[in-house]
Parts: sequence; structure tokens; C-alpha cells
Amino acid sequence: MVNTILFVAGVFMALGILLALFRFIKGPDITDRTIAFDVMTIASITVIALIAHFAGRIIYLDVALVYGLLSFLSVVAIGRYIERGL
Amino acid sequence: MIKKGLLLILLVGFVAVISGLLINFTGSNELNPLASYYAEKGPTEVGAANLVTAVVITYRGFDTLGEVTILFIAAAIVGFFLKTMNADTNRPLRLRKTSEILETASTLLVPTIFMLGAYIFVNGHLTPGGGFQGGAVIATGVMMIILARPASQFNHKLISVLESISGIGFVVMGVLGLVLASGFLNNAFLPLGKLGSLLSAGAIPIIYVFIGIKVGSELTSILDSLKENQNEI
Amino acid sequence: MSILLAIFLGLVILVLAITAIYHKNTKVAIIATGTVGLFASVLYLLLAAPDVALTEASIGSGLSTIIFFYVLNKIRQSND
Amino acid sequence: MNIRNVANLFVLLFLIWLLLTGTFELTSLLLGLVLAGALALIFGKNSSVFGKLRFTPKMLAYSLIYLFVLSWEIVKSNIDVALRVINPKLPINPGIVKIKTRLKSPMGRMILANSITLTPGTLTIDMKDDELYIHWIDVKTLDAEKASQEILGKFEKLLEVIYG
Amino acid sequence: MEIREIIGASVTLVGSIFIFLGGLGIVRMPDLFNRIQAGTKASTLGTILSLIGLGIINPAWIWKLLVIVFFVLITNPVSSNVISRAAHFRGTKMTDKTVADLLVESENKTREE
Amino acid sequence: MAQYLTLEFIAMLTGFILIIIGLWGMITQKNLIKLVIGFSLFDTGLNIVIVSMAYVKNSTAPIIDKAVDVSQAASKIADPVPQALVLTSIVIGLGVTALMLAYVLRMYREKKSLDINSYTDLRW
Repeated sequence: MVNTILFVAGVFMALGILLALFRFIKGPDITDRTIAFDVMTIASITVIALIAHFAGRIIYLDVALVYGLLSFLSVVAIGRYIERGL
Repeated sequence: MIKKGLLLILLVGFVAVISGLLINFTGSNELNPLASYYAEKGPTEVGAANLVTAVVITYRGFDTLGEVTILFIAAAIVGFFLKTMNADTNRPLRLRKTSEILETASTLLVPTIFMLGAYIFVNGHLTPGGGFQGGAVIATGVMMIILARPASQFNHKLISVLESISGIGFVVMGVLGLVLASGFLNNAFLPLGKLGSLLSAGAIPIIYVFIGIKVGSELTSILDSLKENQNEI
Repeated sequence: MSILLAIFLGLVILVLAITAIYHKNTKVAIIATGTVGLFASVLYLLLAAPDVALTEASIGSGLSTIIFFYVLNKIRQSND
Repeated sequence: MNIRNVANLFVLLFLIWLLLTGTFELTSLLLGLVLAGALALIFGKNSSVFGKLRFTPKMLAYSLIYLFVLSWEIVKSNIDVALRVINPKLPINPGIVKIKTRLKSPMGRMILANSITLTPGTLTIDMKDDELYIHWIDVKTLDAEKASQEILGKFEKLLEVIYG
Repeated sequence: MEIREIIGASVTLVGSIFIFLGGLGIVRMPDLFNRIQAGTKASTLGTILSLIGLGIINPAWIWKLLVIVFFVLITNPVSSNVISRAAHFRGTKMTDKTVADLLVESENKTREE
Repeated sequence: MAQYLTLEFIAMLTGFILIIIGLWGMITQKNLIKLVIGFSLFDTGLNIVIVSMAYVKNSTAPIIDKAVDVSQAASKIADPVPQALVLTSIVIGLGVTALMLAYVLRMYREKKSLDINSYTDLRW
């Protein structure tokens, strides 16, 4: 029962990532793509937590922490590059 | 045109070789003898709960030494290349100021990021991570400082001193392993402790602290040499 | 279940890789490369390698994207 | 050197260490104390961002209330924006408006800006002195006073008490 | 505890629906700022809800999940702020429905200085 | 067909296709930065292939904690050796990428061009 609900949740997350991927490929400007990148990585953090649940290992959550941190920093670097502040 | 055709043939040959490999690949159902030796003997011989750490630091410690050396050489060459470049123009650069939000957020985030980096390399023998990842996270913290305050300067002497001390420390730990225990980078000259506690696995936490500081300072020096030159263009 | 996720991740990675090679805008190509790294890190986690996933997320994807953007920035600065 | 600043940073870092390790093993606690102390000394010495915070019962109670208000606002406006997204006509009426804030402490201002951004429908774009430029998905008024009342009326009073 | 697990899974499901809506918003909205409004915010809430739901299922994980939630809450608004500021400075086109833009004047002033 | 529908096979296939895409990009693209991007993709693909070889069916991460006991470790974990090697490889990949980008920057300063066809000095 629980696993079925979580499976459906995973499908929704995958659909969200796919929609963001569509915007990434289509997006007319680099800023749109950066936002799509942001959404994809935020959704991926949840996917990582879900994998950790199915594997039953708490240690996998460390990866989600570092993942979120580094994606944040990439976005900030891209933003500073766009506004000529790097 | 001929060149393109030749390249295409090369690529097709590559694909053929790969597909041959792929068709016969079935995956494995059990560990091979070497890996099962590590899995069975690793926890008692090395005392590290994270077997990847046991392999990286102890069983294949020489590889890690070489890797650190390669990273050091790469950082040195990047610095050398960018520093000897003659400046094109001497126009002062006008950077746009950061927003206040990013600046305040960075004062909150930078200590937290450093704490996270320290957690990752101190707990390298218990949880995923270790010197390399922790060092990278620490370099990220430095990166955050640069991004939030582009005008800030680094203490180059501090970076190079940290790098040398941690490099020497790493080699000294290795030699101590050779003298006091059975081989180079053998960690068993300190008590192995209870599996799964912070003070276990002999010298591995100490070695990982050295590697973490070394990798962090090397990556910082790469980023720094990329930034440094910016004001000269 | 995990197979479906692996197929999904593989497809996303390949689409992003083709974008990275064929897109005319270099900045977009760089972001796509970084995203390939991040999704590869989820794939590593699925393959029971959290150490490698951590390394890929922090070093292979994060820092290298930032270094790419620094270099692009310098190229742009020496242009104008 | 600002003692209060260093102490606040130390508490924050040690709390994060505890949450990360999740154990109360003695060596781990000692190491966390040493690390948090060193980092707080290095980073807290030259800044005064954390200095304004005083842990009084009143401040803790207001922080709790703030957390509840913020989460309620986030959920409410998320549903509002979600309904706009699903609606085939896409009923949006966006614009960038200017509002004014009375807050002075940097931490309070950052939390205010982040709260505005976290609430869908409003997004902080820039912050200059006491003026905030907000992208609003459904502009109701262009007047600075009324817009301030509309957007940050709930947050500002609480934050003023918390960060003084 | 079967009921607790089902409650946690339902919270995760609600979170994943918000992530999906974020993806939908990022595709449907007409310009960058509205995309940030609909995309990043909804997915942030979705992530937080999903992590809390997983924490309800596995109570031992709640501490580490709280750290992740803390990081997401601090970093996410900052990154969307940085991007929107850069986009506005660069002169990204806004949709025709836009009512007002009061930032342009003050930004032009700083540019002239 | 069913024998190919396993996690490790799919990952390995992804890795190999990524290698081919990276190689193709390195061969066909004229932009120097695109060459470095191709190298980066090649690197990632290679790492995925090696990690997928390390995977043992239904295994979990080679880290011993409450979820995996010492006594049953050998029957439950994935192969730690390739993972350790990949860890090394990723770090070295970053070093090589940084080095290549420094070369690109240097070359750009000399000729003000990122097109590979304008570097004809050593052509034969």
C-alpha cells in the first residue's frame, strides 16, 4: 500500500522533471534554462530521498545535501555571470 | 571530406567493439574473489565501516597519493599558465554589486558549508564521502565568498602553507604506517577501535583530514588563479 | 521499479548530452553538461555507489560548471 | 570582537552538527564543539550579522508564530498559483511594484525578502536601502503604502519583534 | 504502525503533485518572472512536503531531513532572487500582460552613474 | 530480451552511448569549448560504465551500518574496488578539465578566436 502510493509520487516527480526538461530544451533565453535547471535539481533531491527510502539506507541522504548545495552554487554562478558580476 | 569519412569509419568500428562487449554482458550475481576478500576481511583488518574508504586509503593508498600529486600538478600548471599571461588592456574592471540578500545569505551559509565539509571528511570512514568530497565542499564555501563579495582577497601564503603542511602530513602518516605497521599507508599503527564509532579505523580519519585540507586548498588555488587574473585584463 | 527509474534517467541524460553537443550557444551547452553530471549522480546512487554519487555531484558537476563559467567570463572580458 | 555574534554562530553550527551526526557519542560531541568553536571564531569575528539576536522567551514564541504564519501563507498562495496554472485562460496580471520596509537588521531583512520570495505570487527582485522591488503576479495596487500593507503586513511586525 | 506510514506516503504524494504543478507552471507561463513564480516556488513546497512525508514514514531520519529542509529553505529563494535580478538587469522581455515596471527607472539611474 | 532488462545493463548502455556522443562531439565540433564539453561527457560516460560493472544484483552500498551487518556484508554489498577507482577518476577529470580550459584561454588570448580551424600553425 505505502509502496504503491510512493510509486505514484515518483511518477509525478518524473513528470515534473520531464516538463522542466522540455522548458530546458525549448527555453528561448539562458535565464529560462537556468530556472529549468533549478527546478530539475530541486525535484531530483526528492528523487534521491525516495531512492534512500526504497534502499532503506539513511546514509544516502548525505548525497541529497551536497547535491542541493552544489546546484544552488551553480545557479548563483550563472546568475552572476549573466549580470556581469563574476 | 576524406578525413570525415575516416573518422566515421573509426567511430563505426568503436561502436562494433562496444556492441560486442554489451551483448555478452550479463551482470554478476556475486562478488568476485578479490572484492569478497575485502568485504570479509576489511572490517576487521582496517576497521572502517565504509569499505570504499578502506580501499581508497589503505589497500590502494598509493593510487590516492598519485591522485593528489596529479591534482597538485594540475593546479600548479593552471596557475602558471594564467599568471604568465600578458595583460591585454589595463582598463579597470567594473563589476556589478551583489544584492544585499545574497551578501547576508552568504554570511549565514559560508560557516554552515564549512561545517558540512568538515562533517563529510571527518566522518569519511562511516558515511559516504571523505577527503575529496569534503575538500570540494570547502572549496565551494570559498567560492561562495568570492561570488558574494567579488572584491575580497585571499591570503595566498595561508593557502600554500596549508597545502604544504597537509601534503607533508599525508606522507608522514604513510611512512609511519611503514615503520610501525606492515606497509606504506597502513592505518593499523593506531588502535582500530569499535567498528562504526567516530574514533575507529586507526589512522584513516587523520589521513582524511589531511587529504581534505589538501584538496580543498588545491581547488581553492585553481579558483583563485582564475579569479586573480580577472583584475589584470 | 528501479529499472523504470534507470530508463528514465538514461533517456534524460542522453537528451541533455545531445543538447550539450549540438546547441549553438556555448552557455547552454555548459549548463546541459552540468545537468548530465547531476543526473548521472542520481544514477550512481541507484547503482549502490553513494561515494561516487557524492563525488560526481560535488566535483564532476558542480565545480567544473563553475570553472567553465569563469573561463567564459574571461573570454568575454578580453573581447570588450 | 563581538562576543554575542560569535556565541550565536556557535550555537547554530553546533545544532547543525548534532542534526547531521544524529548521535550523542562523547567523542563526536567533543569534536563538534571544537569545530563549531573554531569556525565561529573565524567567521563571527569580523561580522555583526548574528549579533542582534537575543534568545528571550518572547523571541522564541514569536519565531514559532512566524513559522506558522509563513507556512500557512506558503500553502495558501501555492494553491492560488496552482489554480492559476491549471486554468486554461491563465489569469495573470503581473507587474513590478515598489514597497517600503522599516526593518534595519540585515538578518531580518534577508528573512523578510526570502519569505516574500517563498510565497508564490510575489518575488523579490532587488533591495535598495528601504525599498524592495517586488514582482507581483496579480497586481492590485501600484501605491507603495498599500502594496506594503498587502504584501508584507503579516511578516514585518513579527520580524520586528524577533530581530529588534 | 500502518496508519502513520500511509499518512506519510500521502504527504509525499501531495508534495510530488506540487512538483508536477511546478513543472507545468514553468512550461505554461509566458515570461521568465512568471515562470519563476510558478516553477521554483511550487517545487520548493513540493520538496519540503515530500521530505517531511518520508520523515513521517521513517522517524529515525527526521533530523537529517530537517537539515536538508533548512538548506532548501535558505538557498532556494536566494537563487531565484539572483536569477531574476540578473534577468531584469539584462533586459529580459516581459509579457504583454505586464501592468507596471517600477524597477527600470531606478536601474537606469544606476547605469548612468 | 528479458536478460537485458536489468539495472546494470541499462546503466551500461547509457554510459556507452554517452561515450559515443562525447567522442562524436570531440570529432565534429569546431569550437574549442565544445571540445572540452565533449571530453567531459566522455569522462562521465566512462565512469558510468565502470560503476555499472561494479553492481551486483540486488546489492546495496558497501558501507556497514545498522542496515548491513558485518557477518552478511559479503553477500549484500556491491564491489567497492571499481567505485574507489571511479572516485579517483572523477577528481582527476576535474584537474584535466581545468587544465584544458586554461589552455583554451591561453590560445584565445593569442589569436582571439575559438574556432579550431584558425589554429593552423602546426598543420601538415
